[in-house]
Amino acid sequence: MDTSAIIFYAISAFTLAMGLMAVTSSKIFRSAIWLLLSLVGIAALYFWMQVEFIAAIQIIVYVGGIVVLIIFSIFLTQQAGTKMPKPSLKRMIASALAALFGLFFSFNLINHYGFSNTGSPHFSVSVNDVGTQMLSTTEHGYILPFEVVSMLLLSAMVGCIVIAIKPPEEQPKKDKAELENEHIDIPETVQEYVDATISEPLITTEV
Amino acid sequence: MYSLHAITDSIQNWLSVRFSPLWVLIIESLIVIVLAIALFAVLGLVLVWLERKVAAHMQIRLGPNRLGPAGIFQTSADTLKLILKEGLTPDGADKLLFNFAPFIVMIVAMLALAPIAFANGFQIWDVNIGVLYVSAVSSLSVIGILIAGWASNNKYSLLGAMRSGAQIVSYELSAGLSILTIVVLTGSLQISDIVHAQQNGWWLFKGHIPVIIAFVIFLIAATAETNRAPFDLAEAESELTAGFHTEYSGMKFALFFLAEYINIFIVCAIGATLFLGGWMPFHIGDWTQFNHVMDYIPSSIWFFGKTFFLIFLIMWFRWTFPRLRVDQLLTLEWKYLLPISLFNLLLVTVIAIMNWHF
Amino acid sequence: MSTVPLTHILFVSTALFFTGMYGLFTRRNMITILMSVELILNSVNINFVAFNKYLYPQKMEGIFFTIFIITIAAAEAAVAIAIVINLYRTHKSIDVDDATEMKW
Amino acid sequence: MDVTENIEVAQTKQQEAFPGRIIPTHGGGIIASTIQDVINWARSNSLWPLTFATSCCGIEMMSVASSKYDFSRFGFEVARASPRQADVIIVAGTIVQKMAPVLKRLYDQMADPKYVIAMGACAISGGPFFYNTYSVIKGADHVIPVDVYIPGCPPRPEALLHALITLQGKIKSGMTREQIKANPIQL
Amino acid sequence: MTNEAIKEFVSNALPSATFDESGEFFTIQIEAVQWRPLARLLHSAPYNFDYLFCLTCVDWKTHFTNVYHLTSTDHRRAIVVKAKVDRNDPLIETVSDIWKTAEFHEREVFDLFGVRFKNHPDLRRLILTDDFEGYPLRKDFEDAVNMIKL
Amino acid sequence: MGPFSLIVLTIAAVAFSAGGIMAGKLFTKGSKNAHKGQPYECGIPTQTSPWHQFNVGYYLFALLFLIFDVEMVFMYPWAVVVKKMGMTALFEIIIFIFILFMGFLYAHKKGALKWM
Amino acid sequence: MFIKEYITEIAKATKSLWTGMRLTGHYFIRLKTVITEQYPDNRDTLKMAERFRGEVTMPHDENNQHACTGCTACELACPNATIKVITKFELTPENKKKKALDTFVYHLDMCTLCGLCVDACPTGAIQMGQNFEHSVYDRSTLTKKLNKPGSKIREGVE
Amino acid sequence: MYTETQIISNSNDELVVNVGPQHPATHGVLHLVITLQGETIKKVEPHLGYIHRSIEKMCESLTYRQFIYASSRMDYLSAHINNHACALAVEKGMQIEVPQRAQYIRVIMDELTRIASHELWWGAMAMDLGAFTPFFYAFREREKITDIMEETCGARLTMNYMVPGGVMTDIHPDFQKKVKEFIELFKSKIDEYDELVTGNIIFQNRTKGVGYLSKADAISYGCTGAVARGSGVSCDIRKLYPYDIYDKVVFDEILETEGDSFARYMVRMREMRESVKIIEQLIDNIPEGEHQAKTKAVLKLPKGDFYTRVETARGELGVYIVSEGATTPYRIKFRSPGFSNLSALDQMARGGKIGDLMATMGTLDLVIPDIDR
Ligand code: SF4
Ligand code: SF4
Ligand code: SF4
Repeated sequence: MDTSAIIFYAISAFTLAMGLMAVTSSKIFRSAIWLLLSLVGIAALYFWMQVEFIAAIQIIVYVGGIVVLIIFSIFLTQQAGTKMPKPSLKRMIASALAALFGLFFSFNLINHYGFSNTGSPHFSVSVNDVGTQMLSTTEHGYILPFEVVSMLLLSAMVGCIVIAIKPPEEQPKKDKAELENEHIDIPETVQEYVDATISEPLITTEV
Repeated sequence: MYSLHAITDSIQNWLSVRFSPLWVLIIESLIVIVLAIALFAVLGLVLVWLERKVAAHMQIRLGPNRLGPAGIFQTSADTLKLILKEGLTPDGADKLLFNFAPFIVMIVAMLALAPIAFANGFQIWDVNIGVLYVSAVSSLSVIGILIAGWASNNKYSLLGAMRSGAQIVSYELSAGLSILTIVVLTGSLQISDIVHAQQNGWWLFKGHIPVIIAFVIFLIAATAETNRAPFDLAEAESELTAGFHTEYSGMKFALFFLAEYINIFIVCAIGATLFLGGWMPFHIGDWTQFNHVMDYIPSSIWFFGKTFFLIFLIMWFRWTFPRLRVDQLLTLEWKYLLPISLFNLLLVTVIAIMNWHF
Repeated sequence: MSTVPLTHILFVSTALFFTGMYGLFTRRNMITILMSVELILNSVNINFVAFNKYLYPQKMEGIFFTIFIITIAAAEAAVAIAIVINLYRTHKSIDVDDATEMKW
Repeated sequence: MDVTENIEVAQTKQQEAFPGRIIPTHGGGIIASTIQDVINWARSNSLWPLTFATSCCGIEMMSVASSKYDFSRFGFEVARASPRQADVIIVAGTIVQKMAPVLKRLYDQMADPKYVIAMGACAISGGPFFYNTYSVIKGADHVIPVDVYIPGCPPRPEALLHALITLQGKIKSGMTREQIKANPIQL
Repeated sequence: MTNEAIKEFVSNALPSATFDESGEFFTIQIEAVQWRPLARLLHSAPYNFDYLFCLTCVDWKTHFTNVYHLTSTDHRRAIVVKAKVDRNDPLIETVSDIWKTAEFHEREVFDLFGVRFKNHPDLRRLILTDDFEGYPLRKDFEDAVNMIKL
Repeated sequence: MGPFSLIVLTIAAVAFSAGGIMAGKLFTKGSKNAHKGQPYECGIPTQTSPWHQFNVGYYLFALLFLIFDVEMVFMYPWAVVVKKMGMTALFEIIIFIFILFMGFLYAHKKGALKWM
Repeated sequence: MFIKEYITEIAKATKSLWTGMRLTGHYFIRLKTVITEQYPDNRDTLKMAERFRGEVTMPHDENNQHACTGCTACELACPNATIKVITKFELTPENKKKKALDTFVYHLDMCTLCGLCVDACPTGAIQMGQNFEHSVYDRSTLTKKLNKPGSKIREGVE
Repeated sequence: MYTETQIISNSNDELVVNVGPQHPATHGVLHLVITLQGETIKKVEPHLGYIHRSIEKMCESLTYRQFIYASSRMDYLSAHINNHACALAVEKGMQIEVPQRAQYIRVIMDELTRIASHELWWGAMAMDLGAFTPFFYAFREREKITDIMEETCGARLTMNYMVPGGVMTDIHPDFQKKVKEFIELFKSKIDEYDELVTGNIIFQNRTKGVGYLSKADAISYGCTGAVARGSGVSCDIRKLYPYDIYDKVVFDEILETEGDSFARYMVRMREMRESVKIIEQLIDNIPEGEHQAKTKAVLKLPKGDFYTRVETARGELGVYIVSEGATTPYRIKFRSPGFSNLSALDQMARGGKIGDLMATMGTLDLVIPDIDR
């Protein structure tokens, strides 16, 4: 165990703990914050793996974008302070068991596959290479996905706008000149009018 | 040109001769911690003092002058007082997150310091994705504000936090795009590469008008991202009393206050690095004599000089302009800055490819 | 860097995956479900990067897949949130059960 | 020494001497921690006022902020709108019955240590609205404990500066409100 | 537009009104119940008293008078209407729909004198606290604690 | 120092903040009273909870931001190599930006960039 | 055209912003324009306007004599009873009882410095003083006795 | 203890926020209860009385000489003009002829006060919109005026200079010189104001089209002063019902017709220039003579009611005195300009943003003690 390993385990523990809290916390805002920290933890993991570029993207897109969006939508749709209803115990146990089982199963699979345990010490990703490969039109280039991404983003944007934009509210037209236009009918003689009003019971405002 | 490499390397050598690698790491970490904290404290004190003086002189008054010469101890007194003030946590607040928010803000401010080249050869981590790293980290700062605003259980705080969320998030785009112009010109994200690319002239001068436009956009976006007037909607005093930190007091408030200034420093440092050549001295073409004289000024002075010049600009904005309204703020970004900077980026690309710059 | 075996990284990602699964099972609230989905996607990303790093250090396919997954996740999140907001506007609730019942 | 009790005693005494409704304060007095000169130096030189002005005296308070008098020389210019961050509340103007709970609330919500300056005749005693008014509180010290009184209607800006210096003197001396009333110090 | 004309106009509709021309303004004195019809009358053509610039009340110990100062922005002429209000059961109809400014002024009068305005949209205390007892501008108002007589 | 500096800087930030807050706690005792813990709202007791649904037009901006943010992410690697790759890269990005700009114009036309 | 409008708009906005910045910059670099008076330091040179009303004073001459007859005109003139004139009866040399001032109580904490009392005083016994530094820690010290102990009415003042 | 009725919204997405009584933008202790939907204002409900000092009740027990000083505490920024109104009311009742010199001095003082008040408004409004520096520039000139005032009247803010029958003391010998100096200075500085604020694009965007008040509404709400004139309602008392020597001086009534915040802003800015014009016409021509008419020591108004009005910096101030023939008024009502102007706030602010509310309130130029009295 060297420093690097310790750091890895610390980050992993942090990430997992935060992820767990994110799915179990009963306050939705907190849940979002734990998710955020978990994502930051994953970014730290990328840093640890020396893929700084991915780490930065992770932070920019996930933390700076998606989580902020989630937080906004929480403000918009939730009583953010109130507790969410707890799922039924049965369901919780069942889900936990299912998840644990899945975990155990997959991990068993991984263990049995027997990956080679040594990574290359010289693994590093330079943005330059990423860019070159992404834009190159050769066989290993990613230019097509790159352009498709723009289409994807375009359609996502259009979709968002179509779905989320509020239909223009029908505002009751404010009639500024209402008072002026109001037809004031003056009774034949004012006295008559006065008598008419007097005969009704006087409604008085509660003091 | 002076380089601090010699000094840092000799410290490294001296340490590694004497101690085991783990200890070297620990000692170095300690040095960095002490330096970073000292930098924070000093920057906070100096920047706040500077702001007060700048404000005062623009407002034809004197500003702090009773504690120490020209009042330089004024901010020390303020800091000490803030530390010694009671740190309240409102009953209704989400106590955990409420106390957590200042830490986030501080950590973000601190992390963003890592790739900044303070002087020739003096950089904590010359990360290979330099500017991308900085924009990534600074996009985290909105989280601290959102948490602070929400956890306070106060309407003003929440309103302020929402505003600043939308604002920071939006202005990140044009800040990023104007950073990209320099990346296009340099062909690297690494801060040291960017600085070295400006050896024979700063990008601001080399890059024609598009770079100047990018610089202006960067300044505006930087002002907005640090929640400074005229974009200080998050703490708009006349609207939301104190905005997202309404409920914070004592040291916790001081941390927000400090982080604001540190963030200013960071964005200005990035601006100085990208557009004004970082620690590179001012050189003019082939006036060797002149260039030599300039080289004698230590690189850290160049760096801090440029940074402080940008900081002064941002302060100048603050003390001149009225505040924008929240919808105008977003209109400015989405209708003006973003299209312009996209277009500008393409222009710069053409310039870069055609090698039209100097 | 190499003292941590690949399986440990895979374990972390698997655990994260099933944490997300657990959230998916237990939560009834659209936004929290979305959060769980994000966790799941992230665990996949970790795998991609780890495989790339450990098994094919000279290639960058894993990196690219991660980038594209993040992109798609962002687009998905954006659309999902838009739907959530729309749903909320029409139903004043973002509970999944409510949404299915009402058949909009 | 129980500060709260002291204030109550002081208030009952006041009531005997002075007419008008008194709203009891709980809490109140500053809790002087370790009496160290440095702390007091910092506190006395960094008094951030709450932006709180009810009436005419508030204009003179603004004058003090203005370039001619410029209380930023003392480092007071960081006027905070939120009581959590303010140190001193300058009661500039009349306090009326409806305002009293608000004032008290603001005072209560301030973080310790906190100080109060009563500026102008109104804040000291009801001033020009002393007689025959049903709504004016006869002095801010009926509501919250006051450290420094500065008479005048309104006091000149210089007078307010003098009051601030007086308050600094008090903080530097490290004495509590009651002690300093009992044995006034010379500035 | 002369005093005479107004006088004739008003007394046509409201024979019981009395007039007073001694003061600065031409004054119409009426009973409380007559006020609202008169107000509508005055506000509409031909005189268009569209500008209520002062509304107050005076406590005469035996009765109140509500004093309305009106101006016509077309004719630049001011008149005063004084409506007598019963002191024991002070009640008068609101004119806040005719002159919007009256809404606040009436609330103020209600607050300080206790005159109730029938059909006022939002008759609450405006200035004093809700739990304030009594109506301070009445002549018999006493507040033993706070009021110190000279 | 490499990525390790991140941890070091985090520690520094935490130490700094915690140190300050602890020092304050050590030297200052606050007084308690009934109003202190209540939210500040200009001196008036708060009636409704701020943790309330909150209808703002901000989220649309966040949505759009997310899209453009991802776009930016793709532009970083592009920007690094564009000088080297020359015109091809330029055309590629022009198509990329153009497609997105269409979306932007659409948003503008739909009024999504207007405040709601 | 749309683009042209767009650009002129931006140009105009930039110009207006620059105008403002130029003004503040102008003052920033001209330290002469600073108009701050440094109050506690300039105390010696600080001169109040001669009509400045800082407090009510009762000037005494060198024989410790004042001009107040105790007529209470000032007390009546004062709008909020800041002054309380307590009189006593003195025997004049002719053995007649004469009203004279005993204590002239002046509540500085209530005084609105309006000057009505000075206006009303028939003998000019009270004047508005120039002192304004009245800050105190204790309100009770603001209640003052204006006539000095042992002071007498000046000869010849009626 | 706190029993103010509060409206709690039932709807889900509405937020009720209290602004004030202690709030930097309410210029004192106005309390607004704002119903927000998002950031859009649905409703603004002013709550008054946080500085209700019962001046009207108090004046019932003050003599006619004494009550004037209380009025300068009402709208303290127009203290002189308030005093002027009260003095005019007493003079009207007693039929006192005021000497020419006193009339000139009064009008000059009024106009100086108006400038001072508008300056403060200008600074404070810019502050509301987030610009701090204008405040300091405004106070620089304002201090000059207060110095002049102090020299002649003896106080800086609450001068208590006007008495029934004239002014309390004659002007200071330096008065004319200083006023002329000030006028010269001010003329150059007011252009700076335009540079710094009026022309600023942000400022214009913040105020144009914000807080619209139609002409009909302005009349119906009884607005006066710059608020009404910004909507095109001619209501300058100095023109319509001239008092003292206002009928002898030449000046324009400023009218703007847009009815938005910027129009109100422009009205005040141009009014300052008009005031300068008035002072310029008068300052050299102050006639010699008495500064105060001979009056009885004890003033008694005849039975009857008297209404006088003046144009303060905020609009029409009416003083309505009901006298029973005693030494004290039987009932006094101050018709304050701010009260009516404030009632129109809800109308103006609806549909705007919080920032718009601040801009609108800034242009209303509220002085709360004047509203609460
Ligand atoms: S003391 Fe005088 S100036 Fe101050 S608030 Fe009271 S009345 Fe106004
Ligand atoms: S001071 Fe003047 S007015 Fe007052 S009691 Fe003495 S002599 Fe009379
Ligand atoms: S100055 Fe005015 S308030 Fe003061 S004592 Fe004289 S009359 Fe009374």
